[in-house]
Amino acid sequence: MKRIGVFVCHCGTNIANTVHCDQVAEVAKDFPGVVYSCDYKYMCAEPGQQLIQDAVREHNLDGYVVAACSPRMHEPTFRKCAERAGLNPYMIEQVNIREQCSWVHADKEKGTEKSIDLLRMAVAKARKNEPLSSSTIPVTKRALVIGAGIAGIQTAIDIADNGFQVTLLDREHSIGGRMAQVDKTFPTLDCSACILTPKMVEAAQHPNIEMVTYAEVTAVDGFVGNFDVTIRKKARYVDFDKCTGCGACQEKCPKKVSSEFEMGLGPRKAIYVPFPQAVPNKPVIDAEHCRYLLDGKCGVCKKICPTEAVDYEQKDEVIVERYGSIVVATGFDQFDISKYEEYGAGRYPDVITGLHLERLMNASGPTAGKIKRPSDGKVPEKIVFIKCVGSRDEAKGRPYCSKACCMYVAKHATLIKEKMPQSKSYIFYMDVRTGGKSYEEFYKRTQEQYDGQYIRGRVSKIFQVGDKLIVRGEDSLIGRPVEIEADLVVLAAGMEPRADAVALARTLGISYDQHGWYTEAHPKLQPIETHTAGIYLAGVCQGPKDIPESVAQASAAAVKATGLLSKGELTSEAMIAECNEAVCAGCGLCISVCPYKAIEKKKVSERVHGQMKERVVAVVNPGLCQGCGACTVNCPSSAMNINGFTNEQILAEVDALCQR
Amino acid sequence: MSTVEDKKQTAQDWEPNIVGFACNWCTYAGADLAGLSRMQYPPNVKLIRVPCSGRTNPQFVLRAFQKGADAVLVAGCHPGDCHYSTGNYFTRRRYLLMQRLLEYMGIDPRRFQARWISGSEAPKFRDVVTQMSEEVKALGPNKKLREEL
Amino acid sequence: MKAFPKAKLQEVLKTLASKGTLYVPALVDETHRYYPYRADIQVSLEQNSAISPKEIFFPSTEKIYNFTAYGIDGDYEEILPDRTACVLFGVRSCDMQAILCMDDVFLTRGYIDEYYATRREGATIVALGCSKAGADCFCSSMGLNPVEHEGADAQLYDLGDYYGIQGRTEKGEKVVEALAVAGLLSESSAEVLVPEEFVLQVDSEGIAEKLQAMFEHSLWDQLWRKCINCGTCTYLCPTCHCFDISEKKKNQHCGVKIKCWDSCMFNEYAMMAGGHNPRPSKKEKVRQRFMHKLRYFPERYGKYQCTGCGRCIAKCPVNLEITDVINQVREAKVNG
Amino acid sequence: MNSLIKEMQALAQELLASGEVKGVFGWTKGSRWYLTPPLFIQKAEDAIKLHYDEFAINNLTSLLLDYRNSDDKIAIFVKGCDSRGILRLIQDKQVNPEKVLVIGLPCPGMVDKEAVKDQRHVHDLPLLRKCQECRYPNPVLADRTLGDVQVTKEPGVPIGITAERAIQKGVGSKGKERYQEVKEIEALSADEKYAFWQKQHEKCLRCYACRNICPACNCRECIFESDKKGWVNKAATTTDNAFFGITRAMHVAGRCVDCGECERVCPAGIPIMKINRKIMQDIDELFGTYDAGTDLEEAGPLNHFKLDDPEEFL
Repeated sequence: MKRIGVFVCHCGTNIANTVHCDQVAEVAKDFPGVVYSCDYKYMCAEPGQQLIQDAVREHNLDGYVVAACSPRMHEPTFRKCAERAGLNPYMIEQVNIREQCSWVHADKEKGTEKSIDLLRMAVAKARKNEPLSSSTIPVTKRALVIGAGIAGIQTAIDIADNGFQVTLLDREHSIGGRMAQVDKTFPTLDCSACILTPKMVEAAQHPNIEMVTYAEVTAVDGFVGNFDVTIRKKARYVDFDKCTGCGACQEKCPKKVSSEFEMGLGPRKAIYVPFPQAVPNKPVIDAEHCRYLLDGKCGVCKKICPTEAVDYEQKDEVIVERYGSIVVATGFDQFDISKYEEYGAGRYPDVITGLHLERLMNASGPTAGKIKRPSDGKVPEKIVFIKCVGSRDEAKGRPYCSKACCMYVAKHATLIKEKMPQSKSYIFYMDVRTGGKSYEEFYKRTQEQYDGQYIRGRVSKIFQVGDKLIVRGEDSLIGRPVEIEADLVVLAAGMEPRADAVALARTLGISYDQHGWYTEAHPKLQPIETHTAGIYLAGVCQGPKDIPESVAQASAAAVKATGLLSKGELTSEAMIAECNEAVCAGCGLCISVCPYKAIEKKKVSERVHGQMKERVVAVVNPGLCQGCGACTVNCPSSAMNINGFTNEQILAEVDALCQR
Repeated sequence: MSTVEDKKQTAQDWEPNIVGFACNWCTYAGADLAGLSRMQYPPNVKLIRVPCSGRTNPQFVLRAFQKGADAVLVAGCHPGDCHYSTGNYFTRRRYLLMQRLLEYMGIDPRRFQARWISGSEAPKFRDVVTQMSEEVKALGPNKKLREEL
Repeated sequence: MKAFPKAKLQEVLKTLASKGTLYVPALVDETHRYYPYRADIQVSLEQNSAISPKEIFFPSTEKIYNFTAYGIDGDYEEILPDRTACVLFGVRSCDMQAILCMDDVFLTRGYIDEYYATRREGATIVALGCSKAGADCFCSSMGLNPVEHEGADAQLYDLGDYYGIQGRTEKGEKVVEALAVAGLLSESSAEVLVPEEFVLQVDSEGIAEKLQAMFEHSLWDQLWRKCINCGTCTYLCPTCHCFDISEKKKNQHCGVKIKCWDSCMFNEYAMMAGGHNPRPSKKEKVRQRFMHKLRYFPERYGKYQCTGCGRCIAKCPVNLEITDVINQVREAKVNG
Repeated sequence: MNSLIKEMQALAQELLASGEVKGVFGWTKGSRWYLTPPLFIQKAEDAIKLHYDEFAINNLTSLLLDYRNSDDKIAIFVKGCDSRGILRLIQDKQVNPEKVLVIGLPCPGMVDKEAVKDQRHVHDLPLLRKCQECRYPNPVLADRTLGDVQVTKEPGVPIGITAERAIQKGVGSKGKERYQEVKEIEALSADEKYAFWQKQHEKCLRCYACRNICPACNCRECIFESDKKGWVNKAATTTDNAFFGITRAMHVAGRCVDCGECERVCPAGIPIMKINRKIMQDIDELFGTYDAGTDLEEAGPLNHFKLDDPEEFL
């Protein structure tokens, strides 16, 4: 029989006012297992804790119960006090007779009676406490960053600066992501490449960063501290050690292909570097278009390559690497504007998106920075911008606001006025959202100094007449329909999760919302973590945001990731599930309800009628289990139990509370 | 054995004994907040702290009725708020069935309640507890499923 | 022979009920077992009861003592069953024989089970002769006479429209006398109806001796294959007497000890303290049941522990029939 | 019917002789005309004992649990309702699909043998109530079939050589009213409901026949096995019986395959299916119609959830 001590706290007058603490302590003496019981003014204070420690030694207690405030507040305190007294911290219980008793019941008799019941419950539970300890799991001191846009690059740099190895992985063959396609950035109008490329170079040259581009994650096994990630490196057909990046092959390659990077507005070759500042700045052969790889003809690039770097025999390579933590920074796709037939998107070449305009304005873009109409190359006079295309629109399944469009439309209007003073920009809007530092001032300047005409209203239809685009809408401020003959229409297409975002989420085992944005652990207090320990989020993959926020999240994700790695080992929760293998039938009902995928199956062998037989049982991974207890209820044979909240303990509590 | 132990059974000053299972992250915190705000409510509900409402096994509810509880409350976070992300979704399904099964067995629905009470809904905690105490006091002691020793 | 018309059964039962609690086989909520007599109860004497009368003397759940424990000192207070006299009416030969088997176990060989003894002494057993064999009965094969059994205090004979009655013991005489005083008895020379041949018959001669060499016989490897190891046969069987001790706590100091039925078919039945179980699988459990009925009990008490009441045959979910086992043992070839 | 029995015997004989399986579960002729109890044979020459008729009521699937540890392959004959038990055991990982050869049979509709037990021979044999309410007369899964029955996951009418005899006898005629009795109890007042169930739980002997015959009750060690586990007392008091009844219902909630065996084997005649059907009805209403043991891929209603599940606890 365990020797239990009972310590009833007065909490000054907070408890003593409406509970006879002395009477409670007195009655507790008769509870089975209680060998010492006293009450004192301030249990949590130094003298109180000293009193406890003395009593533990003097009466050689196995555990004790403190009747005081809420365990949510001082359970850690009394656990540390137990440790100092030489007890296992999980041998103690704290019962709440303050917030849930003395403060809420004025009647002193009833308050005392309830305190006695609650104390009897806690003693009944304490008698079934067992010493617990959290186990430690080794952590591989290496991080993986999936997606190498500005968020991924910033995360990788911060992790690397903290002295940890990090792999920066991207599906494209160069890092840079969306931001590389952007010409200028708001509100400073810095040239995007000028602020991005130094970071790309820094990432490329950082000793702690291993860049793995043109590669995809195909499987993630293991758990926090020990993720085994299977990576498929797509064949480049160019040996990067030999290639010097001279670009001769790109000139001579006969096969022209529409460049995805240029949003289809310009050509690229079958062997290509997507944009001049690409990192790594070496070409890759596009297997779907290269004549040699398709039907064995040509081979020009191999012939003229001075360092014989071209190697058609290269195959995809699959590697498995172990990482301690993973940061997901996979960015976004632009909303597919062809879903708006009413705007003629996809039919009229001059109805383009913001990113198309970025490429047209970009000096290294298809039109070397001159804004020309994709249809006939003429310089447009009147340009119409339409905002909230594929955002704030339930009909199209995109109810959310994409946050950055208002600012980049204002930026476009400003830049166009600067480049072509005689042009005129009309911007159809519902609202203008300028929620960033000096955003509002930037927007004011667009209206006042750059003659951006903002029309509050929706556009109902766009149709082509001759070489003009008739934009029919309404101006709700003056309540009249509006019609503009435009030379160019720019739709502010919203942000969408990557097409394969859900597939990656399933591979990683993280959750996602109904649109496909990855779900953070808590929308307000844990925007970086996910419910899967060791996996963090950065950038737009977690939801629409602009570059400053993405960079901020990137650095935050880096701190979270390195925080995990710096400890070298992970202490698991102590109050977690445990499977009684003798009773477990291996039915797997527990696995289906575990939110953390913390339960695996393992084979055990045992003697049955003299022969060794193998059977499957469930086993709990201490690194992942958070002790929620869902498995214990779904397990009919109650083989699963939670240490610290065992079935036997809760039954003892129910019995103690129901005593008459 | 001191007098406080044996409870008087006379009708009008009989007090119901209600067992509550409160999830540590939401309802228990809500109850604490009710205490911090010095709200007043009848002393009949005593909470057993569980890590998640998903830890509350229907067999605990049956055990409470068997050992003489007059009513049982199972309370946890609102679906979506669960600290363990999916705990209360399973609680919701299981107790939608259990609630109907208990009613089917003849237990008065007012004697078993499952409610979502978040960490900030202290007034709601007080109201649920008060309402339950008053209703059950009117109903009288629970004889059903009770163990006679 | 003294007799009373079947039509007057209710009055007979009323007079007997005035002497002490009268248990009669009755049908209540489609369950046919022995209930305390009430005027409106639906007495059912056509067939034997579905649940045996053993629960009258050896109830499935019985409080044996209250206990209190404070730290290391505690005490207990016995709860003996009440001593009021009772009359067990309508017991057939198979059940009467079963009661005698129970008496051997609970009252002989230096071990007296007080609880059983108290109930048994206070009881007067009025046996009832069968006129028609039930679908699963085979008491004649077990050496019993369905028409009468000498062990009863009083014996009723089925005379067609009348029930003949004969007192055998002093308690039985009192019953007959009480009925006579109530003017219910009259003389009848009608023939005693005897059941024609039994559907189920088996030759149980020498089975106990043959089983002594058959512990390892291959018969047991096949027998258990369809059994689901539930406790139906043992809980319906009038001679099964195994029990377990359990307890219920009122609060953390006091509680009550309970004696309750147990079954050799349950896994935990033969579980040793260290976790070893000499009868781990179904084969050993099924073998144990029939060995006990047909060999161990006869070796110890000189009579089969199966009285042919057929209740296990009627309700076994997989129709594992003791008559079939007896036949298989008879035909089994035993070398050496 | 005799041709079907001959086919069964031939198939069993061939399977055992070839060594493809080490044992065959089927039925055999019992000691009386209304009995066709289970049979397990291991030798080819015993195949002649196999029999099949309207009294082969037993669902043999729970007997497979004794072969959890064995590497032998076992063949088992299944009717429609039995096959759902196989699927239940496979989904609960208690039976390895490669270690069991399921042979599907057409079901002629089973007879209520308790009703005909005392007469010598009755010509129009009354159908078991569970067969009148049967919605899955055809096997939902089978490696082989006899009597040209088809395997189908959907509820339907009997197929195969005994089909029109089964339909004529009324198999599935009451399929729509299977929740009828549940509705009757739900209509009672709280006290009437309690009184009804109190009487049933009072009758319970705790012999565990309902648990041991049930394919969904496949734990290695049941919590009711011993009162050392602390859940319930071993004594058959009414409250402990109620605790057992209600807890078992919740354990098989969303897993019970509606085979009705628990109610049939209960020696005290407790209407256990009235509890299981109540839960099935609630599951259909709350989470969408779900028939356990018909689709191997679909997770049970208590093993997954939807964000927009009905909300009653706000």
